[in-house]
Amino acid sequence: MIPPPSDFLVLDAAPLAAVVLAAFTLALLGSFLVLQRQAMIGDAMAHSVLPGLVIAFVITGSRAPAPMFMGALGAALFASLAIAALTRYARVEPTAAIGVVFTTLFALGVLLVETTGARNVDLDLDCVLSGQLELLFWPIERGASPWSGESLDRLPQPLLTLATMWAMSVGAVLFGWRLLRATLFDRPFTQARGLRPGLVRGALLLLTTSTVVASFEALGSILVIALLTCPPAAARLLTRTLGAYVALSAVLGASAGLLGYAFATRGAPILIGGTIDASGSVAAAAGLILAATAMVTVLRRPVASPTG
Amino acid sequence: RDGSAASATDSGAREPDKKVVVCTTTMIGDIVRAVAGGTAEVHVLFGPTVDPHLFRATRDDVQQLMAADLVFYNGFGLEGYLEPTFRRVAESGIDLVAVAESILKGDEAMQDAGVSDPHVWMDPHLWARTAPLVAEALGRLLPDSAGLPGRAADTNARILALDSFAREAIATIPESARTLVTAHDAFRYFGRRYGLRVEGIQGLSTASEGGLQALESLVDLLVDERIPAVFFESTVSERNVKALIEGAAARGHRVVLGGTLHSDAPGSAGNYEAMMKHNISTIATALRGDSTATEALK
Amino acid sequence: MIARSNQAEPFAVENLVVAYRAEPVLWNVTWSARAGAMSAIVGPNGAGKSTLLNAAVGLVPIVSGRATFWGETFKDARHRIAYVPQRESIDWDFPITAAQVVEMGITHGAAWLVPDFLPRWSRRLLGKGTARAESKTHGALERVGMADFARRPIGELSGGQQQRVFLARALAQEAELYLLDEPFAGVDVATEEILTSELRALARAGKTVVAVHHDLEDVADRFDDVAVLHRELVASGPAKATLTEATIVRAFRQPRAPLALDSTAHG
Amino acid sequence: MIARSNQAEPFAVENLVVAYRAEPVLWNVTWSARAGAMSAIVGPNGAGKSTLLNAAVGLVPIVSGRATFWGETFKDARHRIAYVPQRESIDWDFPITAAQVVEMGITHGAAWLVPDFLPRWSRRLLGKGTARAESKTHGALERVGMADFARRPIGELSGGQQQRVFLARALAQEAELYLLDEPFAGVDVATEEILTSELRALARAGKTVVAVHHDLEDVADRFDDVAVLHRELVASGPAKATLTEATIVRAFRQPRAPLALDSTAHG
Amino acid sequence: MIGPASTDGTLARWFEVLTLSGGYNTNVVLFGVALLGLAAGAVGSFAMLKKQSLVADAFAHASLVGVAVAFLVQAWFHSWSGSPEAALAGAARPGPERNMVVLLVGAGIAGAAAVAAIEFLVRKTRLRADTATAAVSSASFGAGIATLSIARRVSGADQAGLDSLIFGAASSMTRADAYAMAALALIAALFTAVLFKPLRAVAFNDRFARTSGLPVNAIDIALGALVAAVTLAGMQAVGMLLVVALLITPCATARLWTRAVGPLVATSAALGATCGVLGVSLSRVLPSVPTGAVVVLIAAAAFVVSALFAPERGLLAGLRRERRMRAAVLVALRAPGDPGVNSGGAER
Ligand SMILES: Nc1ncnc2c1ncn2[C@@H]1O[C@H](COP(=O)(O)OP(=O)(O)OP(=O)(O)O)[C@@H](O)[C@H]1O
Ligand SMILES: Nc1ncnc2c1ncn2[C@@H]1O[C@H](COP(=O)(O)OP(=O)(O)OP(=O)(O)O)[C@@H](O)[C@H]1O
Ligand SMILES: [Mg+2]
Ligand SMILES: [Mg+2]
Ligand SMILES: [Mn+2]
Repeated sequence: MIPPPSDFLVLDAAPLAAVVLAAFTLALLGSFLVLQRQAMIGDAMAHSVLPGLVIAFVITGSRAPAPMFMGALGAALFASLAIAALTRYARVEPTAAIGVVFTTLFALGVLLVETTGARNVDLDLDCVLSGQLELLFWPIERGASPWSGESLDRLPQPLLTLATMWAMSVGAVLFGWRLLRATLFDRPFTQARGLRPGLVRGALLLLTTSTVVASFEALGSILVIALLTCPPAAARLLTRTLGAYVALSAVLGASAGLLGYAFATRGAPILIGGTIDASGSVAAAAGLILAATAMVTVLRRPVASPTG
Repeated sequence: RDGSAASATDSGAREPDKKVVVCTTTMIGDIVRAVAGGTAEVHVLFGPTVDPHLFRATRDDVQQLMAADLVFYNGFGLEGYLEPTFRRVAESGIDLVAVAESILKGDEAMQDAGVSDPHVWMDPHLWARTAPLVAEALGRLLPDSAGLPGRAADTNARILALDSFAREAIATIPESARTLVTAHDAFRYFGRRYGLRVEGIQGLSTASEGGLQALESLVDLLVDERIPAVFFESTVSERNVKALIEGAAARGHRVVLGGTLHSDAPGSAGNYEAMMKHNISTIATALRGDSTATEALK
Repeated sequence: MIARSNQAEPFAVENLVVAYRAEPVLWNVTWSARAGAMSAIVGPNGAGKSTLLNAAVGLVPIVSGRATFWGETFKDARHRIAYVPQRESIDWDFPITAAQVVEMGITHGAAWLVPDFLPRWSRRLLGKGTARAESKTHGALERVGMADFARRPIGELSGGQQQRVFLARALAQEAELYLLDEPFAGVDVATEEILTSELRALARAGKTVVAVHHDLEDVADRFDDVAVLHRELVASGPAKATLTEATIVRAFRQPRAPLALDSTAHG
Repeated sequence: MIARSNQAEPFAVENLVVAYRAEPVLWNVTWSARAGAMSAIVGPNGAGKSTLLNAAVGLVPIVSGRATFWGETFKDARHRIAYVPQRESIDWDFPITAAQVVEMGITHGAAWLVPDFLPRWSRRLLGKGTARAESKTHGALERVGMADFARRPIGELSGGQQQRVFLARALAQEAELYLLDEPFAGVDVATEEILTSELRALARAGKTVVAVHHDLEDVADRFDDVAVLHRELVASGPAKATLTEATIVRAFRQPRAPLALDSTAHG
Repeated sequence: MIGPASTDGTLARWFEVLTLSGGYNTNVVLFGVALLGLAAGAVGSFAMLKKQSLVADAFAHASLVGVAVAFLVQAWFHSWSGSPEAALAGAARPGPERNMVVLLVGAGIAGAAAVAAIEFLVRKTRLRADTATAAVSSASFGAGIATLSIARRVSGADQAGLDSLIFGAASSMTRADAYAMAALALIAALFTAVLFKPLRAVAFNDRFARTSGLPVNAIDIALGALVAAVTLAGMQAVGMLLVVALLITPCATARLWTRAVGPLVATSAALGATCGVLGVSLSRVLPSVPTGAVVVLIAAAAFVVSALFAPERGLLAGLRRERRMRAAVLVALRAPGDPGVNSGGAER
């Protein structure tokens, strides 16, 4: 008889793989957002998807994942385009543009909840988007081998999505490296050289948006936003070149994923007698990495600012 | 004891022979415990003070689910975050029962509601149907357990007793005052069963936010029908109820705060029966406008 | 209008009018740069020198008139033009090294897709041009005396060093027309001399250089032609002949009232 | 150390060492500005001129040595000092006019609490100094030739005009010591002359002017003293005597190896 | 009672509401939101000029961890043995009601700590305001979620709804809230008027402000504290969405209309109040619309209209200016002699 699959395999393997993949990808893409002064865009997307969800719900009448995902993606894309347009054409300061867009879209969502049928459905629409790390467990049937085709089929779907996003992001960053560096650094120059900076930035934004929304679905929005911003911020303090910055950011992201998950599932039971929320723990770990980095840099070198 | 915390981490502490049954809400857990009567180990995921709408599972909870032989949950979206999980737990060969959905299957109450309102436990008459359902499911798991039907009948009877308690209590409220104003729409089944008009300030969904017009019409209602009391709910912010009281007071009608009702979780009441009794007597006392009669009822 | 011949001026503006708000800052400017010559644009602060260049490369909208490059629009000719603005509106905190900035001027076509952090041998496999690009970058940095600073982040350079890096990028572009807005601002005298001779060499090789310049004393030494601008074109022609005392006084000393289009503009 | 007398130099650095990273960019610089004189700091790009001023006003940390103003620290003396950095790292899109920028230099004490959006008469009631401040602002703008642009937002000025506004703010401060980092970069010749004579007048009135300057040819004409800097102090003294061919060559032409401190710096 | 009817009727009722005959609660909310809009518009302008528009959002997110910790502390205090272990083990008897004041104090402390952390990062490291805001906001929100999952283990005290408990909704404002908003608006108006010049100087060029002797740290702290106060008071009275929107959208709108800081602050405060009044009154006459969301959407509509039509920075205004310019230039060029140009002295 096959021994029952270990708790690690059932409960931890897939969430751990997912959080490391996602953390790596999000921190990688987030490092470019930070350079563009758009660190808050993840937060904006998390708030902006509500109208997309309500509209998708009203159109399809169901909470099935596929339409919800499309609705969320559409709303998030709209939000990022609107933010880009406001900064560029109305010359609104980027942070303020983010604030205007996400509060507006969220308010629109709340209004739609009230005026369409959604008010009478007992659900938090955002729970559709608040996936949880722990829930990516691997439901291997009792007595079945984990490596049978059937068991492998049961690997959580988001794991595959995240692996795809990881591959696409790494590929895009590798091959778009110079283009990204040039367009993010000096847009007018690249434009004058006949490149299409708008296209490059657009592609980056599209990739980021879809990764973020896919990760919302799998991991929940808290974790996504934290991983999008904290590791790049920490890496920014420790590096001087773009390559080192982006690479360190991704590595710090993955470490935050690992540490946070380990604390939530192994450390917390020892300290307080039970597991705690892994997404929250990973986000807090990312924050602690940043806090530690900031303390170290401030204590080591009290330079006010490099420019000027 | 409440199994959500310590028991899950060391699965070695489990009694080896017993089957494990996991329930989501306390309302279900109470019935399952009563029907199982010690023949199975029963765990409840949401403690009595946990809001099911916002419950977020940790690894311990998933471990409990995956170690279970049978899982009871409410359904109709009450356990919003967990619903996709239930499907995957089922995939791994674990038996799952959606209690509220099963007892309402084909029921006119459901068509009435039109939409999936999960707060079925608010109507003890309906909720009593849970007992035989649980017995049947447990029977599949424990084929040799002869005591199940008997305990199910007892439980059923106890819950139906709540129903008559409620009828008597509500009957003491003057017809004109039979309007229940609460923070959110959890009392529809309750109201339908006992002939109370139910007005919620907020919709079913927690994402919904009451508007000013709705609030003012509620004030109008309170003043016009001279309704004596409104109620807090333990899971929802108290602010909008306070605004109602203030609005009515400004128009010369004194509305009192009837007390705190438990809608989605038993809260400090601790279990389903206590919660319902608390709700019923609180409502009856407050809407009647005197407190002595309910003391007698208790 | 008459189609321009192949031998048209590398840079010409015709009846150019540019305005930011109601009042025009450039009025009816017609001027062209001679191919193979070094032309200076001089004029007091606020004369519209930067505006002229910015309008020509499409960064500021033109109200009327036009700017052409070899008879073509900027868009069609831009691969032959290197432009260094007066104030780079860039993020000085961006993690990019001096060499990487310069390399932006060299990279072409598919080379954009080759990441530069791969080991050297693998980059060789990917693109034969890589080694050439590297040596070009190095050469350009050396010409402005910044070879030692190739791997420094741009934000950790001094003001003059930053300016030199952007000049190196323009040099590396190997363009046929160089539009430089105050290229020597903040650059030390030694480097200024070196750069001038570099530009001179370019001009001798048939390229065209147009530079905004402030130091009236050495304009005649360094440039062939000059255009004196003060909202309108005050004078233009060979440097020595044009920069007379009278012209200078007219452009620099005379207070100039705003151009009075206001009545029509508000109508 | 010995306490300095009341008559101490307005600006002095002693054994100043400054480093951004492991390698120091200023090594053991001891120099002081003579009261009532105009001193120029010259040196090639990257010599550490801006670093010297930034370290003195506390924007860059000092590794060892010290900078004093009339024998006091910068903090204690800052109300007597006007400083114009090489590059203002500000938001050019900020909604503020040239006059308002200049007024920042004048406002003192309680005048900070009088908002300038109130109608004129009410401001008069609030503070008697208001009218004086207004005329001072106007005067400062006039001295740099920017009176016509008083109500223009700072972002809608040309590069040289912006520089002039910041110079006007420094002039308006009526300080006793002026630290100017390349004040004339981008400023046209006419204005440069006017500004020089303004500064000269200040010096005659007993104020002290220290300016980083690039144009070696007119240093001797415009400044009394000069300090030639190239990581170390190369030479200093009266302008005419100090700026010999040899000194210039030593500072500008000789390539200078990085200071070989690595072993100590890392130790 | 006001109910939906024809468009005419709605319009008439809208005016009725605007003349303060929409009912007691409506009037309370009208005043409360208008005053909050005033305060937020004034304070938010300076936050925007300092590129710190989203500090309020970070404050609101960070408040969650404060609520959770305050709750835990409270539960531990009231557990019968007094020991944390006993409370965690589930042995405690039913606890007291959640004390809103304690929770709000926790929220305030955590939010203020977040604002301070952002200031620290911007000051002492090379991180920019937006990055620091995003990082602090998300990490502290994550810590809040993690702490809430500990709170769940504390039996005997009601943790239900803890994460939304301190958030209010505009429609449920009470008289006390309105008074609080009045005080806040007064403080904000005085603060921005009296410290107008220092605030502008610090936002524009803080190095200069520092060297010219202004107490830059104190000014920054005061502004941060005021933003925090507006956010805290606002989020518990009208909800997080509305207060964040009121701190940002009117300011961004006002920026499109103005070229100086004074008018910017004044316009922004006036817009905040106006959008509040319009939104609240509109939500009173339209059936089943959430009040806070309507105010936000009105503010957003004002922004969109301004982005298109504002004479200063609006898109259409820019286009029109260019077109007029073009026409004027053509006229001037066609005219004989040297028309339009009174420069005198240019020869061609
Ligand atoms: N963005 C703008 N909006 C409005 N007016 C502007 C703007 N930029 C420049 N101006 C005005 O246009 C005129 C010409 O400016 P421009 O920058 O072309 O001058 P310039 O000749 O380059 O001067 P400098 O020598 O100072 O660089 C100036 O009067 C300036 O005030
Ligand atoms: N933030 C920084 N980090 C590291 N190195 C720096 C930084 N800023 C300047 N440096 C280096 O310090 C040296 C001195 O710089 P500084 O800006 O003082 O030169 P400078 O004399 O003002 O030159 P310029 O004439 O170009 O303005 C230069 O070699 C420069 O590369
Ligand atoms: Mg210019
Ligand atoms: Mg310098
Ligand atoms: Mn509910």
